[in-house]
Amino acid sequence: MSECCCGEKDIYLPELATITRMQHMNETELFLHLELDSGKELGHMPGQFVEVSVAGIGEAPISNTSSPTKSGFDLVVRKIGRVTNAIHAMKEGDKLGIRGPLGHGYPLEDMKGKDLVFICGGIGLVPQRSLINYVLDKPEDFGKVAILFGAASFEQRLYQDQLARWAQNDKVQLLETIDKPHPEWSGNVGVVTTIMNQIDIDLANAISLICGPPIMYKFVIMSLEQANVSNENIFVNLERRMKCGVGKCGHCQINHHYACQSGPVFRYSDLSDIPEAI
Amino acid sequence: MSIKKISKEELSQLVSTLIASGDRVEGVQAKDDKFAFGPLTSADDLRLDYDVTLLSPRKYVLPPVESLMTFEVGGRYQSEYDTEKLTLIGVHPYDMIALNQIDQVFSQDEVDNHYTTRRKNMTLIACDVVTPSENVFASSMGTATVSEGYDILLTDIGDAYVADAPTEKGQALLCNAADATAEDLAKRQAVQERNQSDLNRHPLNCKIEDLPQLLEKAYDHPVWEEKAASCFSCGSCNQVCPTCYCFNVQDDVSWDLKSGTRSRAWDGCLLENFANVAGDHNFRKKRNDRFRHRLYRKGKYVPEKLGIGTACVGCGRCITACVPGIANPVDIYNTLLNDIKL
Amino acid sequence: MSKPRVAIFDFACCEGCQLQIVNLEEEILDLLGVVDVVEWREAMSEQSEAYDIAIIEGSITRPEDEERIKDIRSKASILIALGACASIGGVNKLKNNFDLNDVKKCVYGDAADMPHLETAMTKAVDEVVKVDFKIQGCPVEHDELTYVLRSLLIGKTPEIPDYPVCVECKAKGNICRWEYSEQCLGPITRAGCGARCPSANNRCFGCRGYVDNPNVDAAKDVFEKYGLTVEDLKSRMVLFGSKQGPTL
Amino acid sequence: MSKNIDINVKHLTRVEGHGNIVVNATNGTVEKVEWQVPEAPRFFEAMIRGRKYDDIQTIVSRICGICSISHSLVATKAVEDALGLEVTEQTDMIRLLMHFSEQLQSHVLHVGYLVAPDLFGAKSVVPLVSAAPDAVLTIIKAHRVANKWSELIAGRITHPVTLIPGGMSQVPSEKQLKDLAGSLKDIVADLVTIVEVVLSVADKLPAFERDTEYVSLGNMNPAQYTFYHGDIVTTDLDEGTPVNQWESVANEYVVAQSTAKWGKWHRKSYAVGALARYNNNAEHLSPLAKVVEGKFGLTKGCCNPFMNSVAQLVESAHVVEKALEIIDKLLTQGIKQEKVDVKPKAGKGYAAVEAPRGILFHSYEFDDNGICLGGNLCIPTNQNHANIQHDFEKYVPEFMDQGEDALRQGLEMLVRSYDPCVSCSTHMLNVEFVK
Ligand SMILES: Cc1cc2nc3c(=O)[nH]c(=O)nc-3n(C[C@H](O)[C@H](O)[C@H](O)COP(=O)(O)OP(=O)(O)OC[C@H]3O[C@@H](n4cnc5c(N)ncnc54)[C@H](O)[C@@H]3O)c2cc1C
Ligand code: SF4
Ligand code: SF4
Ligand code: SF4
Repeated sequence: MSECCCGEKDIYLPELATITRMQHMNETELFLHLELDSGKELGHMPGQFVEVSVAGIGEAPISNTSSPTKSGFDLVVRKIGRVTNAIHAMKEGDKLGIRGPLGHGYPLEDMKGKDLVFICGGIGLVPQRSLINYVLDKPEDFGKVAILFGAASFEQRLYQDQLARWAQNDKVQLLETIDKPHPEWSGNVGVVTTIMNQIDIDLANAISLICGPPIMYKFVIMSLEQANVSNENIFVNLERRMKCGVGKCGHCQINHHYACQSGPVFRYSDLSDIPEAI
Repeated sequence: MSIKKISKEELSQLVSTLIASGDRVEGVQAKDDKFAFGPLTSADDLRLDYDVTLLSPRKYVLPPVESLMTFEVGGRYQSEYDTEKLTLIGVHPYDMIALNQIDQVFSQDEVDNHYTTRRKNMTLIACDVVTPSENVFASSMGTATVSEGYDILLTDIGDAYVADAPTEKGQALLCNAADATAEDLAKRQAVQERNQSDLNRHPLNCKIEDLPQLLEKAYDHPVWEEKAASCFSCGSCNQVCPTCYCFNVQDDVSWDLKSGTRSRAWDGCLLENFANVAGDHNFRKKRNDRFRHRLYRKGKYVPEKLGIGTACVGCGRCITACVPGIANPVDIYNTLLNDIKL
Repeated sequence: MSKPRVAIFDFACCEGCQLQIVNLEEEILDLLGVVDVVEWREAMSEQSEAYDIAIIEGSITRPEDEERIKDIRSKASILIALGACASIGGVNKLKNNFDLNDVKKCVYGDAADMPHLETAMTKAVDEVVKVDFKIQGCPVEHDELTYVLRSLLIGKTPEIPDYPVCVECKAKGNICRWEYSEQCLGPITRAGCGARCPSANNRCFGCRGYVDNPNVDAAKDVFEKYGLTVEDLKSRMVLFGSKQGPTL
Repeated sequence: MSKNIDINVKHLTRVEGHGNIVVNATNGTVEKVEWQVPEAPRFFEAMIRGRKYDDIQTIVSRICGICSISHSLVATKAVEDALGLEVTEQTDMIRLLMHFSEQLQSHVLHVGYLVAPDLFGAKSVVPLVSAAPDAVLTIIKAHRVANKWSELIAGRITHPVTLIPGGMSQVPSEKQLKDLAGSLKDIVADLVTIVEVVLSVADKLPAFERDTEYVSLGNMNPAQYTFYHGDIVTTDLDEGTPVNQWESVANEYVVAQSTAKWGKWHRKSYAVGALARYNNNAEHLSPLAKVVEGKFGLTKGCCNPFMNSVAQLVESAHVVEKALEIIDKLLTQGIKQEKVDVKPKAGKGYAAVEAPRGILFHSYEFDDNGICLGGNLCIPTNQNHANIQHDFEKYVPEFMDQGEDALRQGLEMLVRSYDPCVSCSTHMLNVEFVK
């Protein structure tokens, strides 16, 4: 074994980043703001992700949730396994290994001037936030924005501060729903498809962006198709198991696509003939 | 450079010299009643008349387990590279083509420099097949002969080898050899032509270019369910395949609990948890989903990704390795061909 | 932070798994650098009531053992089953294939009724109390044992293979035992041993228990293909824990 | 000095398995002295019924993790005897190598890890690490070499995987044998160091003697110090007894204080183990073993049970030297993988080998298809139980004046010196003193 090689960059080698701010949003979700120790910006596009390393534990792919218009970058990590547990046990000032930005973000050029409809289930809001904030920071480039957010239960209504801030923006129509009724909740009850008819935007001419738990996609897409949205105007964000994040390890393959390379953001028309996608 | 000829004795001397140099030399040897690549300690052990090796030479470019980096808990990651020089002797054409494919995977888009470092330090001596194995179907896959990737290609013409050395590394080894005569080259061509038709224990009933199109229409065919019913999800078909390259990555710490190693190891898409994510959602939960995935990778996905003919090189290893006897790719493609019109 | 306190206990077994802890040799010193071993009857005289991690070897074969394991469980925050006997019952479970009175008579003859020879159906530890982690094998493997312990010490759930022995066997470049018609259980047995038995030209006996979802139907097909019966398969599968895993 | 004694050691530590010691004396009169074995009985003889001949060694190996090689070897021999299988000279030599590795492994473990703490007045080997680091590291090294040796030949340190009826599934390569020879030559010096360490505290071994019968393998032609071949011999008889008559030697019986069975032959009890082997075969020891013997002044006829640990050190030197001879021979004649072809047939077979802690007997019966109809196993520790009990009965009155603590410690050491493998016998040690 040796430490030298032929000069090319090691695509598996994380660089260090420091957690400069963190906030436990609830028992399972943790917000982190990170800055690269190199002082450089990550340089990501909305929709891209990073591989986060905790040395000794492993790596996990995590979406960038901040707009590249801000310095540093934000992650929201759900506590669900080894790496994510370990991240939850950290404190401000601790260091994480970061590889990225990785993957294919949203095709911003194709969205210019268009109305955007974000349909998010639970933690699916996290990757979308990077684009929402980007769009709101560049209002002249995009049309109106609708944000539909569905939570499984009242307790799981995350990101309330963020949602409240968006709601204040004139460009934004915010619609919320929870799956099960709750005494303190007077808003809409039902899965996210039940509020789609309340959107003020003409769906057929807008771009719809979906991110949420695996079972959500099929139903949302059915509703969009009923509203005459063409598959070219639907974008989905797909999660798969990933080990390398750079198209080598094979885990994230969806039929012939590698989610880490062609995705995680896909134009639905590129997937419609792909049985394993949705 | 012109094509050379080298007698069997001369080759044996060449191998002895390589071994004596102290550099790592590995080649095909007998293992019980089979053959395997392994460290060569004597030129006499080299068996270029073998039929097929148990494991493919992929184990040299992607070892079963390989350290990628060391780390200190809390930060500092340090890459690790394998820079040992290696001469590998006896790679069959189908395995050479498989290596060429993996080369492409690991050097396209983002370059995997762990892979390329190891690969650059290798000298590859290939050889045309002398004895067809019981399950080979390289002729069907267009992989019975090979024209690139090696440093030397040896063809057994009876009393000697014709040796083609397209690279400098290869030429350096053959600098003392005489040129092959027209007669030698004719003999070589005869061997290669024979192999192009005779390495075919399981003939495929279509052209390989037709496979993607066939598979396009075969996603819901009952054959997947039928075969996969007796699949152990043991991944043997993946492990022995020269073109499989998927891997897993794991961290382990040392006893000080402060430093450790991140390493990668062979994985396989047939294994139950290959596409499982946290929260226990498995994107290919059913045996037939995983079983189908492998055959699609070989016949459609990887060929499309790499722009090549096929990602199954017809070595037949998976046929031998599969205990329930269901892994034969030709068997499945031919079954589909019976039912599906191209 | 004080070092976690570890206690090692044995029930009905051959103590071969504890022996593997002794066999860590120099690494024992490393281990002792990061934990306090507070009780370990085979190697030391101290006994303790307070521990964080309890490592259990052996299967539960008597009513009084059930009480003892429940007591240990109540004191430990992490309980690890060490080896086949604790994890899946081990060869001790072969006893369950017979009537218990017959078993006693067979070994002790006329004296079979003496009270201290009382015995019950053999159970794996998790048939009596909750087990947090299992380290499989008869005996456990050095590398897996140390990996699991180190992982737990850094607060990580160890990644234990849930794939068959064939994976490791093939990676080793072995010739499959089925090529010689030997009844290898590798295709359904949990990996982690580096395919020890097939690598020594022997068949896999299944000492590590089965993968979570073994394809027993496929095993039946294979046994039939080789002219064997379901009874043959069953006889192989019960060797290291008759009640464990799928029923045939 | 206390005239009332109440010793009640439950689950004696630093032994393999579970055993209790109960001593009860009032006003200087011993009322109860008992060596109890409360190990959970495991019923191997019952469990092997219905299993095929080629599963037997795999099952019975699990009787004991420490002597799994001996159990596997004796079972394989007994199966071969029943099926009428002959093994080749090469197989025989490789098995001997395997067996020797276990003697070394077990002896170093017993003397180094289990007995040494007593001699140094420590509760375990752990405190010795800081008190005598060099000695401990030397012991660890010897143990590691022995384990690697077992792993090489048996495929695994504990519970061999290379033994099959009729032969060996795998044999070591010449290179592996050469490497093994290298490391064995290497540890000779370490063995000498260990001997010196034990010698420095040998005065802590109590001067206690009780004449008893010593039983082991022996009677070989040409004569040698045997662990694997030969007849059953005893210090009470001049001629050997064939192995297939072992049941008339062991005369097993069941007692209330033990889940393990007891045995007796010419006297009310007999002893097996390193000291028994030594007392029957000492003149055939290797040169280095004779040196060790001389250092401790050990002589044939010794009847101090505490000297068993010393005999183990003597044997450790012996097996290393003998193994080197075998490796030489194997390398000279060449080693190759041999094919084994077994046809099951009905029959009954008997075998004996010397486990590190004493002679071990197995016998099995099979039907035409090689299905086991039943078996009988007699484990060394069982054969020692009665002898330990009788040692206790003599030891307690002799050493009662030392007081309860010293007495307890002496009794614990006495049991440990037999290297009991109570998990074998089923398991062994607890001392109770009742007032
Ligand atoms: C493109 C992408 C973006 C993601 N963005 C976020 C995010 O912003 N916030 C968030 O909380 N989670 C996100 N996830 C999911 C997150 O990666 C997993 O929850 C995480 O990998 C679980 O790792 P673990 O070690 O904690 O869990 P374990 O269950 O212990 O995971 C073990 C191994 O399984 C693999 N694995 C398990 N689950 C997943 C998974 N869902 N995706 C990929 N690999 C997995 C990993 O290789 C991991 O090393 C994203 C996943 C992908 C693919
Ligand atoms: S799929 Fe089978 S035949 Fe094809 S290359 Fe892989 S192992 Fe060889
Ligand atoms: S080798 Fe056969 S049984 Fe094993 S995973 Fe492949 S197809 Fe399934
Ligand atoms: S020998 Fe056993 S473990 Fe190895 S591949 Fe064959 S069936 Fe699997």
